[in-house]
Amino acid sequence: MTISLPPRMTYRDGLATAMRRAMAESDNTIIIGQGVTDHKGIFGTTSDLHKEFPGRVIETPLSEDAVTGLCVGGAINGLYPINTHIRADFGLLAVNQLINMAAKYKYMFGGLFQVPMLVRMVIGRSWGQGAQHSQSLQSLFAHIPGLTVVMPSTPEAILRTYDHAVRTHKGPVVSFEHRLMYDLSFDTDQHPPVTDPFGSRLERRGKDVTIVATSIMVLEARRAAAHLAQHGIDCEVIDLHCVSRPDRKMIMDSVTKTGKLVVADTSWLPYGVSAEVCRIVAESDPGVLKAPVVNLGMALAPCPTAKSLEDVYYPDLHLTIDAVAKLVRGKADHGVPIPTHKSMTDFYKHFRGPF
Amino acid sequence: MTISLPPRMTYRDGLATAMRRAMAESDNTIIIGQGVTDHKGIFGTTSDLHKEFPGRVIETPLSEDAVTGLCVGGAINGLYPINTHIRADFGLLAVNQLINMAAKYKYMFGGLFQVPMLVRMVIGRSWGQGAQHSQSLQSLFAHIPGLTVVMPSTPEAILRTYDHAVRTHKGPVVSFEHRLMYDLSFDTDQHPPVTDPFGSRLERRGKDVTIVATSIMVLEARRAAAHLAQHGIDCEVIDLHCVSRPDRKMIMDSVTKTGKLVVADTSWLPYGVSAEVCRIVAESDPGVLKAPVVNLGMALAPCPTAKSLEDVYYPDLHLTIDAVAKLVRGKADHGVPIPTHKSMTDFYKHFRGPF
Amino acid sequence: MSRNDRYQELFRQALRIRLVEEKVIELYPSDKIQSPVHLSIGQEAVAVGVCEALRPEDAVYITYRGHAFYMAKGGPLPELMAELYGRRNGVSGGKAGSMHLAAPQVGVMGASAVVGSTISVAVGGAMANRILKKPGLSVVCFGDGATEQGTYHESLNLASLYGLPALFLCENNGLAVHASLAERQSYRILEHARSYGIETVRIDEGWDFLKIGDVTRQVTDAMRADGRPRVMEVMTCRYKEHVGPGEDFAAGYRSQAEVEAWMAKDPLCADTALVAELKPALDAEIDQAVAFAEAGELPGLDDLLTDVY
Amino acid sequence: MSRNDRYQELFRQALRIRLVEEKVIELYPSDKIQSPVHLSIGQEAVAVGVCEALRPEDAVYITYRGHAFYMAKGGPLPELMAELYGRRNGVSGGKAGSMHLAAPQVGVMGASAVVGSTISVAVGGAMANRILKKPGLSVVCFGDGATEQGTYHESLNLASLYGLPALFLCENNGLAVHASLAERQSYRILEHARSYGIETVRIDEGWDFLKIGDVTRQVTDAMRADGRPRVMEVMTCRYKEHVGPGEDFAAGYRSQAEVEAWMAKDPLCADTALVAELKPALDAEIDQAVAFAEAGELPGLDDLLTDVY
Ligand SMILES: Cc1ncc(C[n+]2csc(CCOP(=O)(O)OP(=O)(O)O)c2C)c(N)n1
Ligand SMILES: Cc1ncc(C[n+]2csc(CCOP(=O)(O)OP(=O)(O)O)c2C)c(N)n1
Ligand SMILES: [Mg+2]
Ligand SMILES: [Mg+2]
Repeated sequence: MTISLPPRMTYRDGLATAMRRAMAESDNTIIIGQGVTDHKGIFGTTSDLHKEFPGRVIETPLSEDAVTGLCVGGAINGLYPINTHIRADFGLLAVNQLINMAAKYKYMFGGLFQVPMLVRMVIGRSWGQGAQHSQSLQSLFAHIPGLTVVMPSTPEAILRTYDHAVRTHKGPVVSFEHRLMYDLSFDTDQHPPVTDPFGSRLERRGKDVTIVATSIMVLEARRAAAHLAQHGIDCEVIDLHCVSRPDRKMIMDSVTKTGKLVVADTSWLPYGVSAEVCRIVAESDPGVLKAPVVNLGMALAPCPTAKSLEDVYYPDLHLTIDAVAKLVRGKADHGVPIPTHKSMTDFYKHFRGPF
Repeated sequence: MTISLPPRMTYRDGLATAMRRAMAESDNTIIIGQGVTDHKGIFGTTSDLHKEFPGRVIETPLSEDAVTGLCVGGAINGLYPINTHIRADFGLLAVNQLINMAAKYKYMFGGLFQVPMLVRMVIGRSWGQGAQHSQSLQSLFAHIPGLTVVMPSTPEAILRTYDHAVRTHKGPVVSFEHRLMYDLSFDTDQHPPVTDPFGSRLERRGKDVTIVATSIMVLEARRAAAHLAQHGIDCEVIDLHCVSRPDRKMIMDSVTKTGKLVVADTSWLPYGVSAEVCRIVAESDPGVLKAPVVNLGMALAPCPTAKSLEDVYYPDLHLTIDAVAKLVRGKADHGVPIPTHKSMTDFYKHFRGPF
Repeated sequence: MSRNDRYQELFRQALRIRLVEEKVIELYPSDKIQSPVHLSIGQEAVAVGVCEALRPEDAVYITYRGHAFYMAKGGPLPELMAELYGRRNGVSGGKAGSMHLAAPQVGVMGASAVVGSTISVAVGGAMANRILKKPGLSVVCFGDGATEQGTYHESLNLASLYGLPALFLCENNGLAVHASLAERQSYRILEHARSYGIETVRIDEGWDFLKIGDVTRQVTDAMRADGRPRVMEVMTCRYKEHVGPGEDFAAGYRSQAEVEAWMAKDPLCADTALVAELKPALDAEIDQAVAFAEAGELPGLDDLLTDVY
Repeated sequence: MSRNDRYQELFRQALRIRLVEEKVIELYPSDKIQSPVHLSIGQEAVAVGVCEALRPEDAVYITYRGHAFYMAKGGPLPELMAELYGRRNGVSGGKAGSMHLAAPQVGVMGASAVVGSTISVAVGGAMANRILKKPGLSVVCFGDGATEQGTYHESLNLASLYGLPALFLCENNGLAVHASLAERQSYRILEHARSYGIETVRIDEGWDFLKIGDVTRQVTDAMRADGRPRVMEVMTCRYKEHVGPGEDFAAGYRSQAEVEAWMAKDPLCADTALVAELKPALDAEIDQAVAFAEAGELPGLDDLLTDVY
C-alpha cells in the first residue's frame, strides 16, 4: 500500500488521518470510547468524525470493561472497533476482556472466530500525571499470546500500522501512543518504506553501539545519536515498534556488528522491553556482547507527581548520552560533553497542562 | 522465627497450616473470597476456619474487583486481608485494584498508608483447564513496583513466606500457588533455613549448569538434576521464589561458576521470568555465559484443552533433561538417556479432574 | 404443529441433552473425557424452550455450562462429543473442550469460563447487527452468580442506553458453586434490572419448556419490534454437583429434598413412558456420536501454534 | 451555635475552599502548580455540609476533584498548597499532587484518579471498623460518572449484603468530563441504589450547606444506629472546565445560562456582604499557605525510591 503524506506532519495529525481513513475505508469501522464525540476528540484525533460518520463514532459511559467486551462482540460479528483510552492506566479495567477474551477468542475456539480490533492507549507523562495517569503498560499485554502490541513513534508508523491493522490484520491490536508526541512535528520522508508494517524499524545505521528503543525513547535515541555523532560515536538505532514481535534478526545483526547494546523503553525494566530484548540476545548469541547491556527506563517506583521528582524518574537526553558514551568508551570519563539543553525535557517544559 | 514442621507434608497442608496460623496470630487477619467457607475450602486450605474464627472468614459474591478494593480498604485500616482466587485467570478482574491501587497506595500518598495484604492466586494445569483456567500471570504483577510476587515451591516456602508476609511485611504480596502441587508430599527437612523468607533459594549445588526455576518447574528441575547426575552432569538449581526481586547475586555467582543457564518457568517466555533472568545476566556480566541461554516455558499460544495438545504445550521432564544435556554437552546427541517415565507428566496422569 | 407434537419435540430435545450428559457421566470414569464438565442436567428445559423461539440468525452467547444451549441451538452432536474427547474432529479441534463450546454456523457464538465475561460481548453482537443492518437478536445466557459481576451492571446500562436488542437470560439455579443466593445478593435480579429501564419477565417453572418457549416467543417478538433489550429470569435446578459427573448432596450445602421436589415436576423424570419411547433412537444417535469421537485423531504439535493471531 | 453562627461558619468554610481554588487559578499561569487541577468551584457546599455532620473518627474516601473534601474534613491547608507545588513539605512530600490528596490523621483516606476506584476501598474501611470494633463511618465521595463503573454495582451489593455503614455520596454535577447524564446513564441513581435494599436520600439544593448538613446528620445518625449503608445524591454544579483553571462555555457542551442560574442561588455568589467580611482573614491564611509552599524544598533523588514497598 502506498501512502502519500505531506512533508511534515504532527503525531496528532497522523492519528487523526488514520482515524478518518479507517472510518472512510469501510462502513464496518466504529470508534468507541469516552470523549470520542466531544470537542476535545481524544486530543484532536477523533474530532468531528461523529458528524462525518453518524452512528459510528460512539460515546460511552465510564465502563471500560463492558465497552471492551462490546468491541470483542462487535469484532466477531463483522465490525472493526477502534476503542480509545485517554490513559493506558484505565485500560487496566479492561484486561479481563483483553487478555481472557480478545486474545483467546480465536484459539480457544479452534479458529472459529476472528477478533479484528484496535485498542488505542495513551501513555501520560509530565505535568503531574502521577502514579495513575502515567503508566506505560505494553509489557503486560506483550506477554500474552494473541495480542499484537505496537508503539508507533512517528506519524508514518501510525499510518502504516493502523492501516494494516484495519485493512489486513484480523486480530486484536493494542497500540500505545505517547501523549508527549502528539504535538511534535515530524519529517515524513525520512523513513524507508517498510515491508512489514508491524515490523521493527532500522532508524539509523551505526557501528559503535546499538540502541533499541520504543515510542518516545526512539526520539531521545535519535537525538542522543546526533549529538554523539559529533563526538565520534556512531550509534545504530532500532525502533522496536511491535513490542510483541520484535525483529530478532535485526537486533542480532546489529548487536553482532556493534557488540554493545542499550535498550531504552518507556516503562519499568523488570519484565519489560529491556528484559525481552536481553532474552533475545541471551537466547541467540550472548557471545556477541562485548560489554554488559545498559537498560534505561522509569525508576522502580510508581510515578511521583512533583516535577522535580519526575525529572529524575524518567531517563532524559543527558542520561542517555552519558550511558551510551560510557558504554562505548568503556569508562566514566568518556570525554563526550553533555549538552546543556535537555532535549525532550526541554520540550516537556513547553508542554503545559492541564490535559 | 523458627518453624517446626512434621518430616513430611503436602503442599496443601502447608497452605492450610499457614492459613490457620495467620488467623490465630492476630484478630486482624481475615480470609476472604469465593468458596472460602464451603466444604471444599479452597482445595482444602481454608476448610472449617470459618467455624474456628467466626466473622473473619468471609464468603463473597462473584465480584473480584470490589472484593480486592475491599481488601485494600481493610488493609489501610488495620486488617490483614488474605484474598483467594481459585484461578489466577480470575485475578485479571482485580488488576485495577492490585496495580492502580494496592501497589501505589503507599507511594502515591508519600508513605501515609501501608497496604499489608496477601492475594493467593492458584495456577491451574491439566485435565482440560483450557485457555482461561491455566494462566500463570506472575510477570504481569512482577513488572509493577510496589507488588511483591512470590511463587512458593514447597510447603516450607509457603510457611516461611506467608508468615513473613502476615507478621512482618507491610505491603501487598501476590502469591502464585500451583494447583498440581497441592497433592504432593515433600520432605520438610531438606531445605536450609533462609535468612530472607522472600529470597531466592539455592536448591542444589552443581558445577556444570545453572537451572533457575519457578514453582512446579523447580520440581521438574530437581528431578532432571537427579537423573542427569547419574550421567555425569552436575546441575545447580535455584528456586527463584520471589519473582519480583530475584537474587541477582545468587544467579550471577552460579552462572559465573557454571557458564551455562537454563530458565524454567510456568508461563510464556516473552516478558516473562526467562526474560527477566536474562536481563539480570545481560546487565551484570554476559561474558560469563559460555553458551546461549535456554528458556523453557509454555508454548506461545493460549492453553489448549485436549490432553494431547497440553502434553506438548508444557515443557516436561524429557524436554528439560534433553535441553540441559544438549546445553552442557554442546551437541544434540549428548548421550544422556531420556527416562521413559515422564515424571510430573506421570503425576498428572494420576491427577484426575474435575477440580 | 399440534400442542402434542410440539410437546413431544421439545421433550425429545431436552431428553437428548440429558441423555448426552448421562453418557458423559457414564464415560467419565474411563478418563476419555479429560475436561471439567459442568452438567446442565435439570436445566435442559431452559435451553430447549428459549431456543425454540429463536431464529437461525439469532445468536446465543453461553457459559462453561454450555452443552444444553449448544445442542438446543443446533450445534452438531458428533463434533460436540469429539470436542469433549479432545479430538481433531471436535467442533474446535480439541482446543475448546467442554467449557468453550461454539458453533457460529448455527449462532452459538462462544462460551467463556470466566463468569460474566460473555455478557458484554453479546451486547457488542447486538450493536454489530444494528450497524451492519443485519437481522437477529443477541441472547446471552448466564447464571445467577454472573449478575454479581460489575460487567453485568455496565452491560445492562449499555444495552438500555443504546437501545440494543440483547436478551439477558439468567438461569437462576440459586447457586454459585456451593453458595446460596442469600450469601451473595442483596438485590432481586429483575427488580434491579428494571432500574435500567429494561422490561423483565420471570418464569418460575424452569422445567416447563412449553411455557419457556411461549414466553420467549412473546419477549423476542417484542424485541424484534422495538429493538430494546429485555432481562428474563428462569428459575431452575441443577441436579448434579457444580462441576464433575457426580452428586454431592452429602456435602450439605443444599437439601436433596428440594431437588427431588423439583424432579417431581420435571417431565424428563415424570414422563417415563415418553422417555422409553424416545430413548432408543436418541441412544443410537449418541452412540454414533461417541463412535465419531473415538474415531477422531488426536491433535498434536502441528495444531499447537495455529490460530493464535 | 445559633443558626446564624452556623450559617456563617459553614459559609466561611465553603468560601475558604473557593478562595483557595481561586488562588490556584491565579497562580496557575506561573506554572508553579504543575499538576492537573480538577476544581470544586461551585460544589464546595457539598463537602462542607457533609463534613459538618461527620466526626473525627469518620473517614472520607475522595477523588481527583478532592480539594474541597480534603479541606472540609480538616486537612491542613499549608501542606495542601505545598503538595500542589510539589514540595517536600507537602502533605505527601510532592508525590501526590492535586489528584491524590490524603490526610489520615483527620480521616481523609486517599483520593484516586481512576474513576470509581475508591468506592470498594471505602467499603473495606467500613468492614475493618466492624471487625476491629472501631467506631466511625466510611464516606465515599464520587461523581455521577463513577456510578457507571462495574465496581459501583459490586460495592453496593457488598455493603448491603454485609450490612456495613458506608455512605455512598454521589456528587451529581450532570457531567463526566463533557458528556451529559443522558449520554451515559439509563438508570436513575437512587432508584437503582434502592434495588440493593439500600435507603437513599436526594438533595437538589447542592448550594445549601445547611440543608446538606442537616440531611447528612439525619442519615449518619441512622447509619450509626443500624450499621447499614446509605446512598445520598446531591445535585451540584461545576462552574469551571473539567480539568484546569479556566472556563469552557464556548465549547458548547452545556449552556452558560444553566450555570448562571445555579450561581444565583449559591450563597458564595449571592451573599457578597459576607464574602467581603470574611475574605480578608481567609486571604491572609491562604497567603501564608502559599508562602509555606514556596518556602518548601523540592524533593529529589533521595525521595524517589522511598515508600515503594
Ligand atoms: C470471574 C470468575 N470468578 C470465579 C469463577 C469460579 N466459578 C466458576 S462457576 C462459578 C459459579 C457461577 O455461578 P452462576 O453464575 O450462578 O452459574 P452456575 O454455575 O450456577 O450455572 C464460579 C464462582 C469463575 N469461573 N470466573
Ligand atoms: C476509569 C477511568 N476512566 C476514565 C477516566 C477519565 N476521566 C477522568 S474524570 C472523568 C469523569 C468523571 O465524572 P464524574 O464521576 O461525574 O466526576 P466529576 O469529574 O464530574 O466530578 C473521566 C471520564 C478516569 N480517570 N478513570
Ligand atoms: Mg447459579
Ligand atoms: Mg460528574
